[in-house]
Amino acid sequence: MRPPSPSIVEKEFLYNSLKESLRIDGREPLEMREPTLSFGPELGWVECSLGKTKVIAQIEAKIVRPPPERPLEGIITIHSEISPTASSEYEFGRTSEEEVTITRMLDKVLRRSDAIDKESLCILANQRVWHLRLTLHFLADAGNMLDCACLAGIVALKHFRRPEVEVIGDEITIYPPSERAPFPLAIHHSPYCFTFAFFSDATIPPVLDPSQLEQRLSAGVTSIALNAQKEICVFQKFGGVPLLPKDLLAIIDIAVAKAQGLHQIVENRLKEDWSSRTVEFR
Amino acid sequence: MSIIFPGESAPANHVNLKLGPGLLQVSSIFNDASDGETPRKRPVIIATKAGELKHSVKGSQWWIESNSRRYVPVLHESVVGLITQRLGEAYRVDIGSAHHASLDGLAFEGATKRSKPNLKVGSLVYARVSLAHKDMEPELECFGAQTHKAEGFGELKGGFVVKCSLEMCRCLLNPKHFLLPMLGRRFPLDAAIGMNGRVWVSAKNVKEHIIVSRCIEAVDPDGGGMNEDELKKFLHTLGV
Amino acid sequence: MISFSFFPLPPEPATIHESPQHSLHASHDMDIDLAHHFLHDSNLTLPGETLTSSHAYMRGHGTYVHNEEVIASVAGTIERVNKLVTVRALRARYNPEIGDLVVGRITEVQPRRWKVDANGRQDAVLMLSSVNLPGGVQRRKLESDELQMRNFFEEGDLLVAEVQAFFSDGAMSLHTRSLKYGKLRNGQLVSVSPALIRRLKSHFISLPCGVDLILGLNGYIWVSKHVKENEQEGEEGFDAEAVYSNQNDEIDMPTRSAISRVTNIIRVLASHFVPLSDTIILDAYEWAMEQDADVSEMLHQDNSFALISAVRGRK
Amino acid sequence: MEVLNADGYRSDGRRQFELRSITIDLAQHGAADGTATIVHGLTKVFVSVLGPREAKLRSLTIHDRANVNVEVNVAAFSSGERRKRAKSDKRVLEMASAIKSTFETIIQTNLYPRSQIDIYIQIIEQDGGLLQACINGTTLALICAGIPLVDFACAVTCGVYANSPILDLTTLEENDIPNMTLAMLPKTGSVNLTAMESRLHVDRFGDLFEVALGAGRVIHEEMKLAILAKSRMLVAEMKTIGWGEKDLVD
Repeated sequence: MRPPSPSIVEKEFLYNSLKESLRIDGREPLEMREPTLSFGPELGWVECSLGKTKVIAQIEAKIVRPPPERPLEGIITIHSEISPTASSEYEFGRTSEEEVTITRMLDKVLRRSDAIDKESLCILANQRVWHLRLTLHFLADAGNMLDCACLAGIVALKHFRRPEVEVIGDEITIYPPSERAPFPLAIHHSPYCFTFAFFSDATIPPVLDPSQLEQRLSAGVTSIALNAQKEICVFQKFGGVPLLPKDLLAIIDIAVAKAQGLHQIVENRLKEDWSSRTVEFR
Repeated sequence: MSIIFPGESAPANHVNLKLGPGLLQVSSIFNDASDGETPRKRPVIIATKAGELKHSVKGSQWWIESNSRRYVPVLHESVVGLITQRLGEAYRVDIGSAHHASLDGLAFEGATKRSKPNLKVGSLVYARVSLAHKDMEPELECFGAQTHKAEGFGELKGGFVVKCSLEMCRCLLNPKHFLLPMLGRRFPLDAAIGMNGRVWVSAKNVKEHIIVSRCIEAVDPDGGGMNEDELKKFLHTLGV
Repeated sequence: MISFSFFPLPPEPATIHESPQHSLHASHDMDIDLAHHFLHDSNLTLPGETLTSSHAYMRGHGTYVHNEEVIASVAGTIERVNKLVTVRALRARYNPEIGDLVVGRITEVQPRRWKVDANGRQDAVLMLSSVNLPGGVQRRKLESDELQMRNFFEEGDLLVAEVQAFFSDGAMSLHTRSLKYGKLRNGQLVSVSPALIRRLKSHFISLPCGVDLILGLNGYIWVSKHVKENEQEGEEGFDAEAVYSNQNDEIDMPTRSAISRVTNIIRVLASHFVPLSDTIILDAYEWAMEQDADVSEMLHQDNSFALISAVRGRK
Repeated sequence: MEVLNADGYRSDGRRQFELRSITIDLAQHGAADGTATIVHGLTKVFVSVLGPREAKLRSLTIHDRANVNVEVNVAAFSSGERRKRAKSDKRVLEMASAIKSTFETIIQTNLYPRSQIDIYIQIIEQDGGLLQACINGTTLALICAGIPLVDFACAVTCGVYANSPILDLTTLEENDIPNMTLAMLPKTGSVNLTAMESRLHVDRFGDLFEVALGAGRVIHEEMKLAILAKSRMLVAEMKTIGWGEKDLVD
């Protein structure tokens, strides 16, 4: 049973409160919910939550024979199915529009943007390469699962370590973590995604990281994925209220500022987790 | 306070026993070897929900206090409903239960064929459950059972609606609970508390609405679960 | 839902617009607004074009108001009637008005009502209370009628009716409570753009060549065998079997070829966007008879052009 | 592959800001309410619009506006090597949902409650600028169908090579340089759609938008000319065989 659209009371209240730049959960219009990242026992397992929106990302690696057309590159596949556990809006089997957007965005942000160096995943040209499989599980949708999923994906990739591999001639030996320290992935840059919700009433300012009610009552969202080096990997505004170029440039600048902050939070969290992990090796 | 789990039997027996939510009477065969007779069937009360077993002073009424979010309609309970569809005379209302309830166009105080309230899809109503049966769709009415007067029922305009757990609604309705009096001392406020986990709040300005909704979410056992002094500190941080 | 597709018609005269490469410069000094000066010579307009200020004029169909300006929302001709400005789209879905005569097809049978496809924005509704019931025109509706609705109309049936009212969301409510309305038989349906059918004194037309026409304002046209005056169901002799029977009468060959000839004429006229009226169809029919061209060849490119120029010549 | 050679020519002989040739055919096909074929260089798209009409699934209807439904079908032969795309190809589904949300704000859907507007897009040939052709084709087909729009939606692709913008890219250029598809509303000069999935520094966006909006206006001109030509032709047809006054009651 699809959740009913919001009531007129909620609609009017949200528009009035946003006109006074007040949000229901007390945030500033351009304030993102503080992400909480908790890491699992193995490396490459992270549970990322923005407020009540929660996504688990998990990476597995295995060695496979590369396809003939790309013998020198590793393979990265992303699996992101939204099940009804996230919210009753999603049904099994039927791909919802939200799932198409999220799946495509993950593909653009994590794969097409060459965030991970694929050549470094090659063990033995057209013999053996690493196949990284990133799986995302959507646990709760309290709005903006897109940013949460992208964040979980990139953090999992940065947190993952693959076993050390040695190649002599065409003989490959793989060292388990207990013998040799596992190897981090070669990451060129780490893109983060920021979603802004816009409203048909021009007097209402755009809102960063919309909650579920804001997302449902918005007249279109714009997503920008960029890294801390001010390079935009994805700029996606599909319809919604038309904007003047100067407004678009304005939210780009906001996203650039936010990217620095988020990058810092992620790096600190990773250091914290890494230091608490004792990886003993003989 | 005794916690009971589904399947456990409850020591409830009274001449005219009344069972509340979460308790079920089952007749189970007892081969009571002690008195050597043939096994007799003795009614046993077992719990079907996990929660705290409670009974009235005289022990005639027993029920289980548990928390959930899915509302099961109960006769004469007041609920906050959302109009989802208009079918000719009647409205279909979403009250968060398994089925949509139906609200007749004339079930309002002083409504006649000609003059009846014109509710739009998406408007909120405060209504009383007039029919609650497990095999039938629940029905609502917007007037008191005995007095047929509005008694606050009808369309809810303006204000804001907060979703919370069912136990929170029961606390809000309990006059001894600290939340509403504490807020009432700070600014005037009126609220329509639906037993179905939805509370309609109306205050003077937007800021106060937000404070009330955040407090309810903070005190909600499912949410922050704050007690009185934690809430005082929280209100302080909100600058009230 | 049964939908109609045309006999493969010759494409309309070339509507292909070519723009050779060199003329396309996105340089900033592109000031000659070619389309602009076209706009001024005719009263045509396009979506997004500002018509007037909203203080001077009231906005009608096909326009909207933004920042005190009346702006067109469809491509079509501008009509200014004293203080009201409207834009009539050249080709659009049927825009119903009360009293319009429409031809429709039953798509669904629902409790106490039928859903009718009348080329509108939504399916029209024909209430059981708005049809003539067998056994006298004034009979009250009985419970049993509700159970045997398919004896009157069922899915796929064609009917002619009149628009009597609109529902809150704009859907049409039809009625067939007059003897000239009801189920159609003994003929063929052809669908044209509603813009080609104008309001006439009577939309029931009898052509001398033994063919009857019903020009539905919604663009559905019924071409059928001519029914003589006396055979038509008289006022008192109202018997259900005749009105709601699904049985076609015997139609002889000449009438059949006349019907298909008229239908092809209508298709050719419509594909050239020629507005339809009985005079034009009759002129075309006489011309076609003189050529005694085979009916099926009428749709070929050269024949249809010949027909159009002939009809224009006779005007 | 050299995108722009020394004396400023691109691989297909165009200059930096030059658009490919545009061919628009607004002939009416079959029972659709509005049909349009648009060709940008070698990218050819056929769009047919049906509606507003009764929705097939009553569950999809919305009580206060029309439901816009877009379906994109890519012909297997449309690109270099034959490629049969699965029905659930995410890239095609994303393009369809992008077009749907682009036109949901432009079409005045509140005029047709509980009805459905179907937009079927058939991609016949593709050589870059696919989303651009689909959006321009859909605008034309909607106008031909007489469906009220707030404004035209004019789309163009633009890329950056050696720090300067380039317009209307072919597949080769699209695969080689960072690029973006942008749809704009000429009346207000506002942007309705941006779709970019390649890496580009923040500072490039300023003049990219400006040039793209300029190109959008030029494409707007071409579309206006095509529709006006058809409108004039239809009006002329109706005038020649006017109405006999006697049988007209108005």
